[in-house]
Amino acid sequence: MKHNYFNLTIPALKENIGLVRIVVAAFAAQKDLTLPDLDDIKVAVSEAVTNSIVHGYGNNPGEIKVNGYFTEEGMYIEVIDFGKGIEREKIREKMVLDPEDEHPGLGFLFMQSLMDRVEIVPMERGTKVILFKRILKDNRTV
Amino acid sequence: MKHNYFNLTIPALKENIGLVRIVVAAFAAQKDLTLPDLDDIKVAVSEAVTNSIVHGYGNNPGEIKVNGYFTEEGMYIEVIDFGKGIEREKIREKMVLDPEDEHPGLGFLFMQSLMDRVEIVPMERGTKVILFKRILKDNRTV
Amino acid sequence: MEKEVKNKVLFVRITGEVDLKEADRLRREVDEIIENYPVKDIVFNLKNVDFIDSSGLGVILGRFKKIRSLGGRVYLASTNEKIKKILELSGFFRIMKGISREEEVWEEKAYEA
Amino acid sequence: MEKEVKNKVLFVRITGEVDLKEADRLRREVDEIIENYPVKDIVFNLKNVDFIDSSGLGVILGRFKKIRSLGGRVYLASTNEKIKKILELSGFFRIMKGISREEEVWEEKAYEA
Ligand SMILES: Nc1ncnc2c1ncn2[C@@H]1O[C@H](COP(=O)(O)OP(=O)(O)O)[C@@H](O)[C@H]1O
Ligand SMILES: Nc1ncnc2c1ncn2[C@@H]1O[C@H](COP(=O)(O)OP(=O)(O)O)[C@@H](O)[C@H]1O
Repeated sequence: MKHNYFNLTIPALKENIGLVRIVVAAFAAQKDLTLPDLDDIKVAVSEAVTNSIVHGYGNNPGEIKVNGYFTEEGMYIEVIDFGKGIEREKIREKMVLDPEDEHPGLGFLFMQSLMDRVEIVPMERGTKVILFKRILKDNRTV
Repeated sequence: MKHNYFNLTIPALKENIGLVRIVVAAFAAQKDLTLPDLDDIKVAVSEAVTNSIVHGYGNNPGEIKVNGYFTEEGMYIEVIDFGKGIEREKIREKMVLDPEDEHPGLGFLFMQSLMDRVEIVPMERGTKVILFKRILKDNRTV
Repeated sequence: MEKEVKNKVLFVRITGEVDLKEADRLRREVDEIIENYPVKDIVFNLKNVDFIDSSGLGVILGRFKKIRSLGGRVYLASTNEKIKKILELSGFFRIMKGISREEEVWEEKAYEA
Repeated sequence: MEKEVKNKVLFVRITGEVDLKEADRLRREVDEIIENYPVKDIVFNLKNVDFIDSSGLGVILGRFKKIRSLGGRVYLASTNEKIKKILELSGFFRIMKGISREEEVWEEKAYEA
């Protein structure tokens, strides 16, 4: 089989975070990923989409694109918004468990801990987060 | 909530028919559709995507777009391919249960019987099938 | 999917979702048995089918034609609520016999004999 | 989701997927009880949580801060395999006590008294 992919566009609504999880999980399931791997991916994607809704668009209307594709090495998921954009310095300075609000700054921590690679790409307008999960050769069925 | 929608693009691979079913079912589940309604929608969408792969692209590579959106009246699902295009006369002449091959011509019959409206739009290049399922006002939760 | 041949009757117990992807596999596996075992009739047990569309039904129809041309019969057993509507729409029950449990095939065959 | 207040302990039994959408509801419902009943401690029972992300954990953390400022405690009960990794990564067990069953909260409180 040719390497599979999907491109999904949805409005930035909290109703759609679960939808994206389902799409990504169904896509990932085409390869023999382990259940813990699938759970990791679901959390990471959920964090990225939530960030686009909450931070990118500040809960205002907007569009989110989610792209998935397989390569020889594994699975990539891109989460893209066209919102206010990320301030580079925000990413690292965040400390866990001592926030002013209820966003404990766990989003990127989870993405980084659960995926094999995370790339944050500030765009001219908005933010692209690239998540990568390695798939072991032995697991590759499709 | 603003009327929700999704736009999905995938390669025309038989692995993706199930993926589309999952996406459409998860999307439809945002409204209080009945389980039989969900089953109807899954079959109709499956037929349309299968047709794009088998007839539109003749099992050759190509891309399929699936769009879903809600209106006041119900849910629309569009299945679009950029393949060889449909011959209008093929649609009605087909008889059930007496085919030469194993495509018993049930696809459009199922779509028409299971959805509240089916529109086949021949495009300059390819085919667009529009499926509509009514959602009763009382059922609308989102 | 589970297959069993008993007294020249092939039992095909289909599970899960049968779309174009699974239909290819189903066709291959059933045909392989028909060619290698003395099969006269087929019982498709649909109890555990969660989803089936015209691709899946096409495989059943194709086997029906093959078996009928050899003088055999095809039975649809244990259809469930999820796929009931689709089966009724298909008109299959006009040409294949529906039975509620697999075992009923023996009564059918006794009657036939 | 199920809530119960017993001896000033609020038991919150969370079910399903807790993302941003559900987190809003969880926050509202728990806060409403805290404001209207004499709640000192909270036990979040996570046994039937299929999914939780930082939005869901954020609600628990927010309730933790509220309850702690009032001199109470927060317990995390019956965490399951699916969410174990995320909870460990969160560092929550450094500030909230994990118990394997809800009932253990009574032993904890006896010790405390
Ligand atoms: N898509 C985005 N657009 C703009 N800013 C973002 C985006 N994602 C993250 N950020 C910024 O990065 C910070 C850290 O994000 P994260 O680690 O997920 O923690 P939290 O969401 O809890 O603040 C956010 O507070 C926000 O300022
Ligand atoms: N996307 C499509 N592109 C081109 N032709 C199509 C497409 N969908 C359907 N058709 C044509 O319409 C016919 C009827 O389709 P259908 O009712 O689904 O039955 P079947 O697929 O079993 O032939 C097909 O045989 C084909 O010729």
